[in-house]
Amino acid sequence: MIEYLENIIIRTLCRFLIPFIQLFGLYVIAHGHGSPGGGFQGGCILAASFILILVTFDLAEAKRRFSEKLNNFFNSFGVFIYAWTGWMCLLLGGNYLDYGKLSQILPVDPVKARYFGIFSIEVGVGITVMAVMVSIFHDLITGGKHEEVSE
Amino acid sequence: MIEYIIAKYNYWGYILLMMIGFYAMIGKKNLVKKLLGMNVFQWAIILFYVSIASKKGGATIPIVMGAHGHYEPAQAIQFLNPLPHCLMLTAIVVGVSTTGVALALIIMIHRRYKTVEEDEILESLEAFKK
Amino acid sequence: MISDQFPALIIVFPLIIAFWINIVGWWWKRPCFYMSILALSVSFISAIGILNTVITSGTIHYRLGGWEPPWGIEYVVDHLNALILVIVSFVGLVVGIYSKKSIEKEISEAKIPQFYTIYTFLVMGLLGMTVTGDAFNLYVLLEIASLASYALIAMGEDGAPLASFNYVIMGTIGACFYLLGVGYLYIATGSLNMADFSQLLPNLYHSKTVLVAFAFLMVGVAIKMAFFPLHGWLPDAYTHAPSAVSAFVAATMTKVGAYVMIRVMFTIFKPYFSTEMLPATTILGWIAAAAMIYGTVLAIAQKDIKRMLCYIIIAEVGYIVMGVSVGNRMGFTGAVLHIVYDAFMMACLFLVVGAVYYKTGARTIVEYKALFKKMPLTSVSFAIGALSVIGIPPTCGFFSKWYLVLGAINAQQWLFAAALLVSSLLSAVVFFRVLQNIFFAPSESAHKQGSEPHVEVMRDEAPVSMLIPILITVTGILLLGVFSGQIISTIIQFTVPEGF
Amino acid sequence: MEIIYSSRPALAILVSLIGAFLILLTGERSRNLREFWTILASVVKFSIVLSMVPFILDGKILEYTVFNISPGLSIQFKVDALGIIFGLTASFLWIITSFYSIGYVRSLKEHAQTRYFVCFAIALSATMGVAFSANMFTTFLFYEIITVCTYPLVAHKETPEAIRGARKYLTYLLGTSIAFQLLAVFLTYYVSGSLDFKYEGLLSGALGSGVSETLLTVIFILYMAGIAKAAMMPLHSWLPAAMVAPTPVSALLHAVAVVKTGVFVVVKVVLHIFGINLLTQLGLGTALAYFASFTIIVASVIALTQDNLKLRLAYSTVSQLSYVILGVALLTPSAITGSIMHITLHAFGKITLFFTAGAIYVATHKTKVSELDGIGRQMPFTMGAFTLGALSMIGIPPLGGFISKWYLTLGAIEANQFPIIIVLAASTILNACYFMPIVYAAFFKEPLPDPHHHQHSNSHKKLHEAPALMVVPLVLTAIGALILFFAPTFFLDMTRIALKSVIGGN
Amino acid sequence: MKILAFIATLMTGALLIYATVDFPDWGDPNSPASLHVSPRYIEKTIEETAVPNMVTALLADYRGYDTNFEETVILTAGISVIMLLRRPRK
Repeated sequence: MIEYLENIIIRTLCRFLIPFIQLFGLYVIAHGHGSPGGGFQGGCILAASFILILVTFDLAEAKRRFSEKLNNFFNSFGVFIYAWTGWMCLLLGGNYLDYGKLSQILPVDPVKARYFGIFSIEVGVGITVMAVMVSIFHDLITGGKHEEVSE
Repeated sequence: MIEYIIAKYNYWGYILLMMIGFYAMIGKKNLVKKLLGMNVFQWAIILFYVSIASKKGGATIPIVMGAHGHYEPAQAIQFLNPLPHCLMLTAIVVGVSTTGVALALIIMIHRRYKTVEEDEILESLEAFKK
Repeated sequence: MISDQFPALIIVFPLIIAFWINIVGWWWKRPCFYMSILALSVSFISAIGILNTVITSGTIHYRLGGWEPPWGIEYVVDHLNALILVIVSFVGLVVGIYSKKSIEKEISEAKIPQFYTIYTFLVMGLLGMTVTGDAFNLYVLLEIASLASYALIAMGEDGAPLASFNYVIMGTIGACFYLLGVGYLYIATGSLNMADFSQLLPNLYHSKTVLVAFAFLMVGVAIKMAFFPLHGWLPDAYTHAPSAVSAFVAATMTKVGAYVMIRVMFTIFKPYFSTEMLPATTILGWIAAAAMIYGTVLAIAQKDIKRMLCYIIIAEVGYIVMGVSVGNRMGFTGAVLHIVYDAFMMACLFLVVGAVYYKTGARTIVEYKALFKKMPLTSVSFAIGALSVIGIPPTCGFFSKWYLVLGAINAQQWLFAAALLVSSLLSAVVFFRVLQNIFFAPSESAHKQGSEPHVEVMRDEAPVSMLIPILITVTGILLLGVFSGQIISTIIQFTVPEGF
Repeated sequence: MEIIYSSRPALAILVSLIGAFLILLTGERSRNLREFWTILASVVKFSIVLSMVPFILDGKILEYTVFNISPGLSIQFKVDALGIIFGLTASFLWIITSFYSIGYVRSLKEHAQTRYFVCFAIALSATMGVAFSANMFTTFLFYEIITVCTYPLVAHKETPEAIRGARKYLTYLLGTSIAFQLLAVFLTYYVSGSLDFKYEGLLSGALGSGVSETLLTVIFILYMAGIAKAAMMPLHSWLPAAMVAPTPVSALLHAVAVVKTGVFVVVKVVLHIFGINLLTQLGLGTALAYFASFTIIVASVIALTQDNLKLRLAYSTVSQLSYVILGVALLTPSAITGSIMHITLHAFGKITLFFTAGAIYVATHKTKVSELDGIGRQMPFTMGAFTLGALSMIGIPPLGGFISKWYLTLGAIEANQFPIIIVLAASTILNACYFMPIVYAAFFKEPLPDPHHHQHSNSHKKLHEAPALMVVPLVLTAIGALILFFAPTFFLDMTRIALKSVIGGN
Repeated sequence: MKILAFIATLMTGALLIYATVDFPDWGDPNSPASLHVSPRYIEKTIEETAVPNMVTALLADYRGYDTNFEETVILTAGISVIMLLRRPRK
């Protein structure tokens, strides 16, 4: 169905490159506070690394690296992290997403608690965006017929 | 008059983009072209929002610089307006999602009718009716 | 304490359940249905709680993240959207119960978890649109609801993807126009909060930007609520959708659109701006009158019952807009009342059509012949819903039309009243064609008199899980009408904008 | 006159609804039980209505509010003399009709009998609702309910022409009521801010408060056009079309309940919505009177030409209904007395005639007038009752019909409308012309060889009546028509009370 | 059809241009958009959320609710694509 690049140079290069891309993605997520970036951007970069696997190797390889189940778990789990952060504020007696209340369980003052709340939801955003991008890409290029492609 | 036009030039830009996208959406028969028009349309709006945010006079990106712990208090005049950027991050994600779903639909349509030309699809539907 | 959190709960509880529906469903499909029912019932209960709180202690303000508006996002729940919340969550719950069987039949078993996840998202999106007090937040939730409905509609039978794609295009135009309108309001005022808008805008009512913003907001909402000249996407989309989906979407989506329109006209902008400074309401009224006639006339022309009902929806939207546009207390009351009642009628009719499709696969009027002998309860429910749409007392449809016509007459708009009555007559034609087919179709049992009354026709009713929702809506139709007085005096009279 | 708050009107309406529910529950399982419910409901209903009579005779009024929809708009019952007359007639005749229809459906083995009885019961409670309603809103509500729930009865046979007839029925009644009557109700509410029936007339003060005459005239015309159940001439043709229904339906609904609801609402509109003074100011009464008399004459002439017995009766109904309208349109005390009396008296006469038509059909499957030669020897009781009913229709003493015509004529003289007197005389002659030949043929003509029954020629000699369940009721109603002539005082008193409330004085 | 589309486009464009007439100049620091709510975000972010990147603070805290549903939108899209396209595994 899809023409895969059988070029050894590209494959080795990508095999070499992908970890750095993922590291950079994590950096962008983690440093979304002080520098340009954030969950969405970092998530996209991570997704790009997995998509790179797909275009240089084939779907089977991509799935071996990042399985369908895990993907499906992640794309819900990221948003769950986000919503759960909000829920904890709710349960700690504040309004939804009122991170200041997190200071009751975190060893910091409310303002810093907001900092950490923001961090946790950025992580959630990153996970979701990565997983959804990858799964949409997989489905679109294969038209959903995964198993036929992977064999 | 002329400086009046100069003063708003990138608003004219987004209007142009928007008209292109709008025409593609309602005028074209090819579903993929419609979809591209939709994207142009959305990006035009995003350009509009982002250009609201800009401030002349040395305003920079809305990130307070400084070593950890102590930052000098920020003045509104120094930084761009962050709100439209935030809104547009949301709008971008929405655009991406809509495009994804629309592409999936196009794939389904192509599976069923073997074409993405609207009028051909309608013909085949007519033929199917008879 | 928990009651303070109802506004958040109504949205966030379905949200947090929906993820788990998706995750759990990957391994184990059975509980998905029950989880989504749990989520929907919780939000229904909290909607009731909200309505109760609003009635007892006035408008609710809920600050998300604890930031005071206009800097943060806040929920503003007054009588109007409390009422809409109850209706939407109620219909969502009822249709959810109904959907179990029909979905098992209509979409492949492997996709049920995704279906319920997205269905929950759809209900949640509509609820969020209703509850929020922030113009941009409304856009985001609008997009959630729209995306979910695109996907769900595309799950329908042959021809659904194309219809859904056209819906995507039209819906995106509508949403983008709305977004553009919000942007214009932002560039003019620098705020995004609806209450803040209504504070800041009056000084700017003559700015061209604001006028165009109003135009774009109205057009965007009109596309979303399938208002007459912009209704093109609706019949195809709702006809091809799975029955449960079209039942929910038909009952609530246009209504929420109408709600947003009311917000734009009377909350973001002051009533005197919409009614006096601009000829907006007059123009709307005329288009609405056209919509009523157009919708019912095209409904007469249809053979497929679902499609026929879709055109009826277009006419009903016309009723609502007409009631809003006459710009007096009676008309507005009628409009809000009709939003509520029409949700019940449409839910009832579409559920019945779905049940018949589930049992017999019948879609066209001809196939409904002698249905009564086969599915008596379902047929009677259809009859009651139809009578209500026509506006025969004592069904609830009559009472809302009563107020609508009185509003039109008080506004000296004789033609609107005439149009409404004419379209009622036409819908009588529409429905009695079907009813006559259902009840008195000359089936063989009718001719050989002397034979014991229909012993040879075996009853074959829809399953209970589909029958109960239908009967619930029917009782709603029969009872709500006579309680119109209480509904108005306790809720609706507080929703009428000042100056009416 | 003082007002008593009592739930009896509501009960009178509720009882047959409950009856309908029980009938539905029983269904085909045990027919006797089902029919028992019908009888029980009718008897209880009649006794409830009867129990309200004493209050009315003391000049009191019973009132009961179900609920308020909104200020000036409520579902409310108010029993006064006018209503009680109608209520009594309908509920009493329902008892007889239920016996009759049991005989009818059983001997014809009709299908869907449960549906039949259920709709019948609902129709009756809706009729009570109209009779006792205290405002135009309630009236309209029950008016529509009658239309909808009699539709299955008209379409009962489910044959193509039955469905066609039912569609015509529905188109006329529903169409006019939604298009004209509802609009008229809206306008009334718009003009006067309320819909309650007032004895001096709800709109009587309207001219004073600067409402234009044209608007009032328009409202009046809309009402008259909207109440198609009264079968005034341009909008009458649903009634002959509805004759496809089983005969008991035609008997009770299209001689008593439905059509009388129509004229009753007309009377209400004329007396309690507009009021006599306003109508005399507008001069609409006379116009209506001439309209009605046109209907009377033309309908009678058409009736002459009909060969189908039920159709002939239907057209006679059309013309007789216009008597009532004519009476109130004359706006003079005696005329109104006459018309109110006519509601009852015509009911008794006409139901007898329809019963006989049904009995003849059941016994011999004959529907045409030309087939009835010599049938009197075969069914003496039936045809005797027919004769009484016919005489009552024509208005010959000693039969009830005479009284109402008498008062109508008096009223015409009071209003010194001599053309109307001529109309009454002419219509009397026409009635005689289309009823007497049947009686004559039935008793004195030699029967022609009967194509339907292939028995040897003396079959018609021996007695061949319909089942007793059918003959007894029709004899009863005929006797009722007779009694009403000798003992009209009760109804006259009632009418006087009603009149006093409307006109004042006595 | 194309003509209609063209006319509609032109009308929209005319409307947009008409609206632009009353816009503040591009990049005007005194436009209402820059004066009404945004100064607080710029000046108070540090002491309210301790996050130097205002966009992040705004996105995740002041308007965190929007972002929450932004994620829901993209999740909806993902699940929709799975539901529409992916063949169930045997």
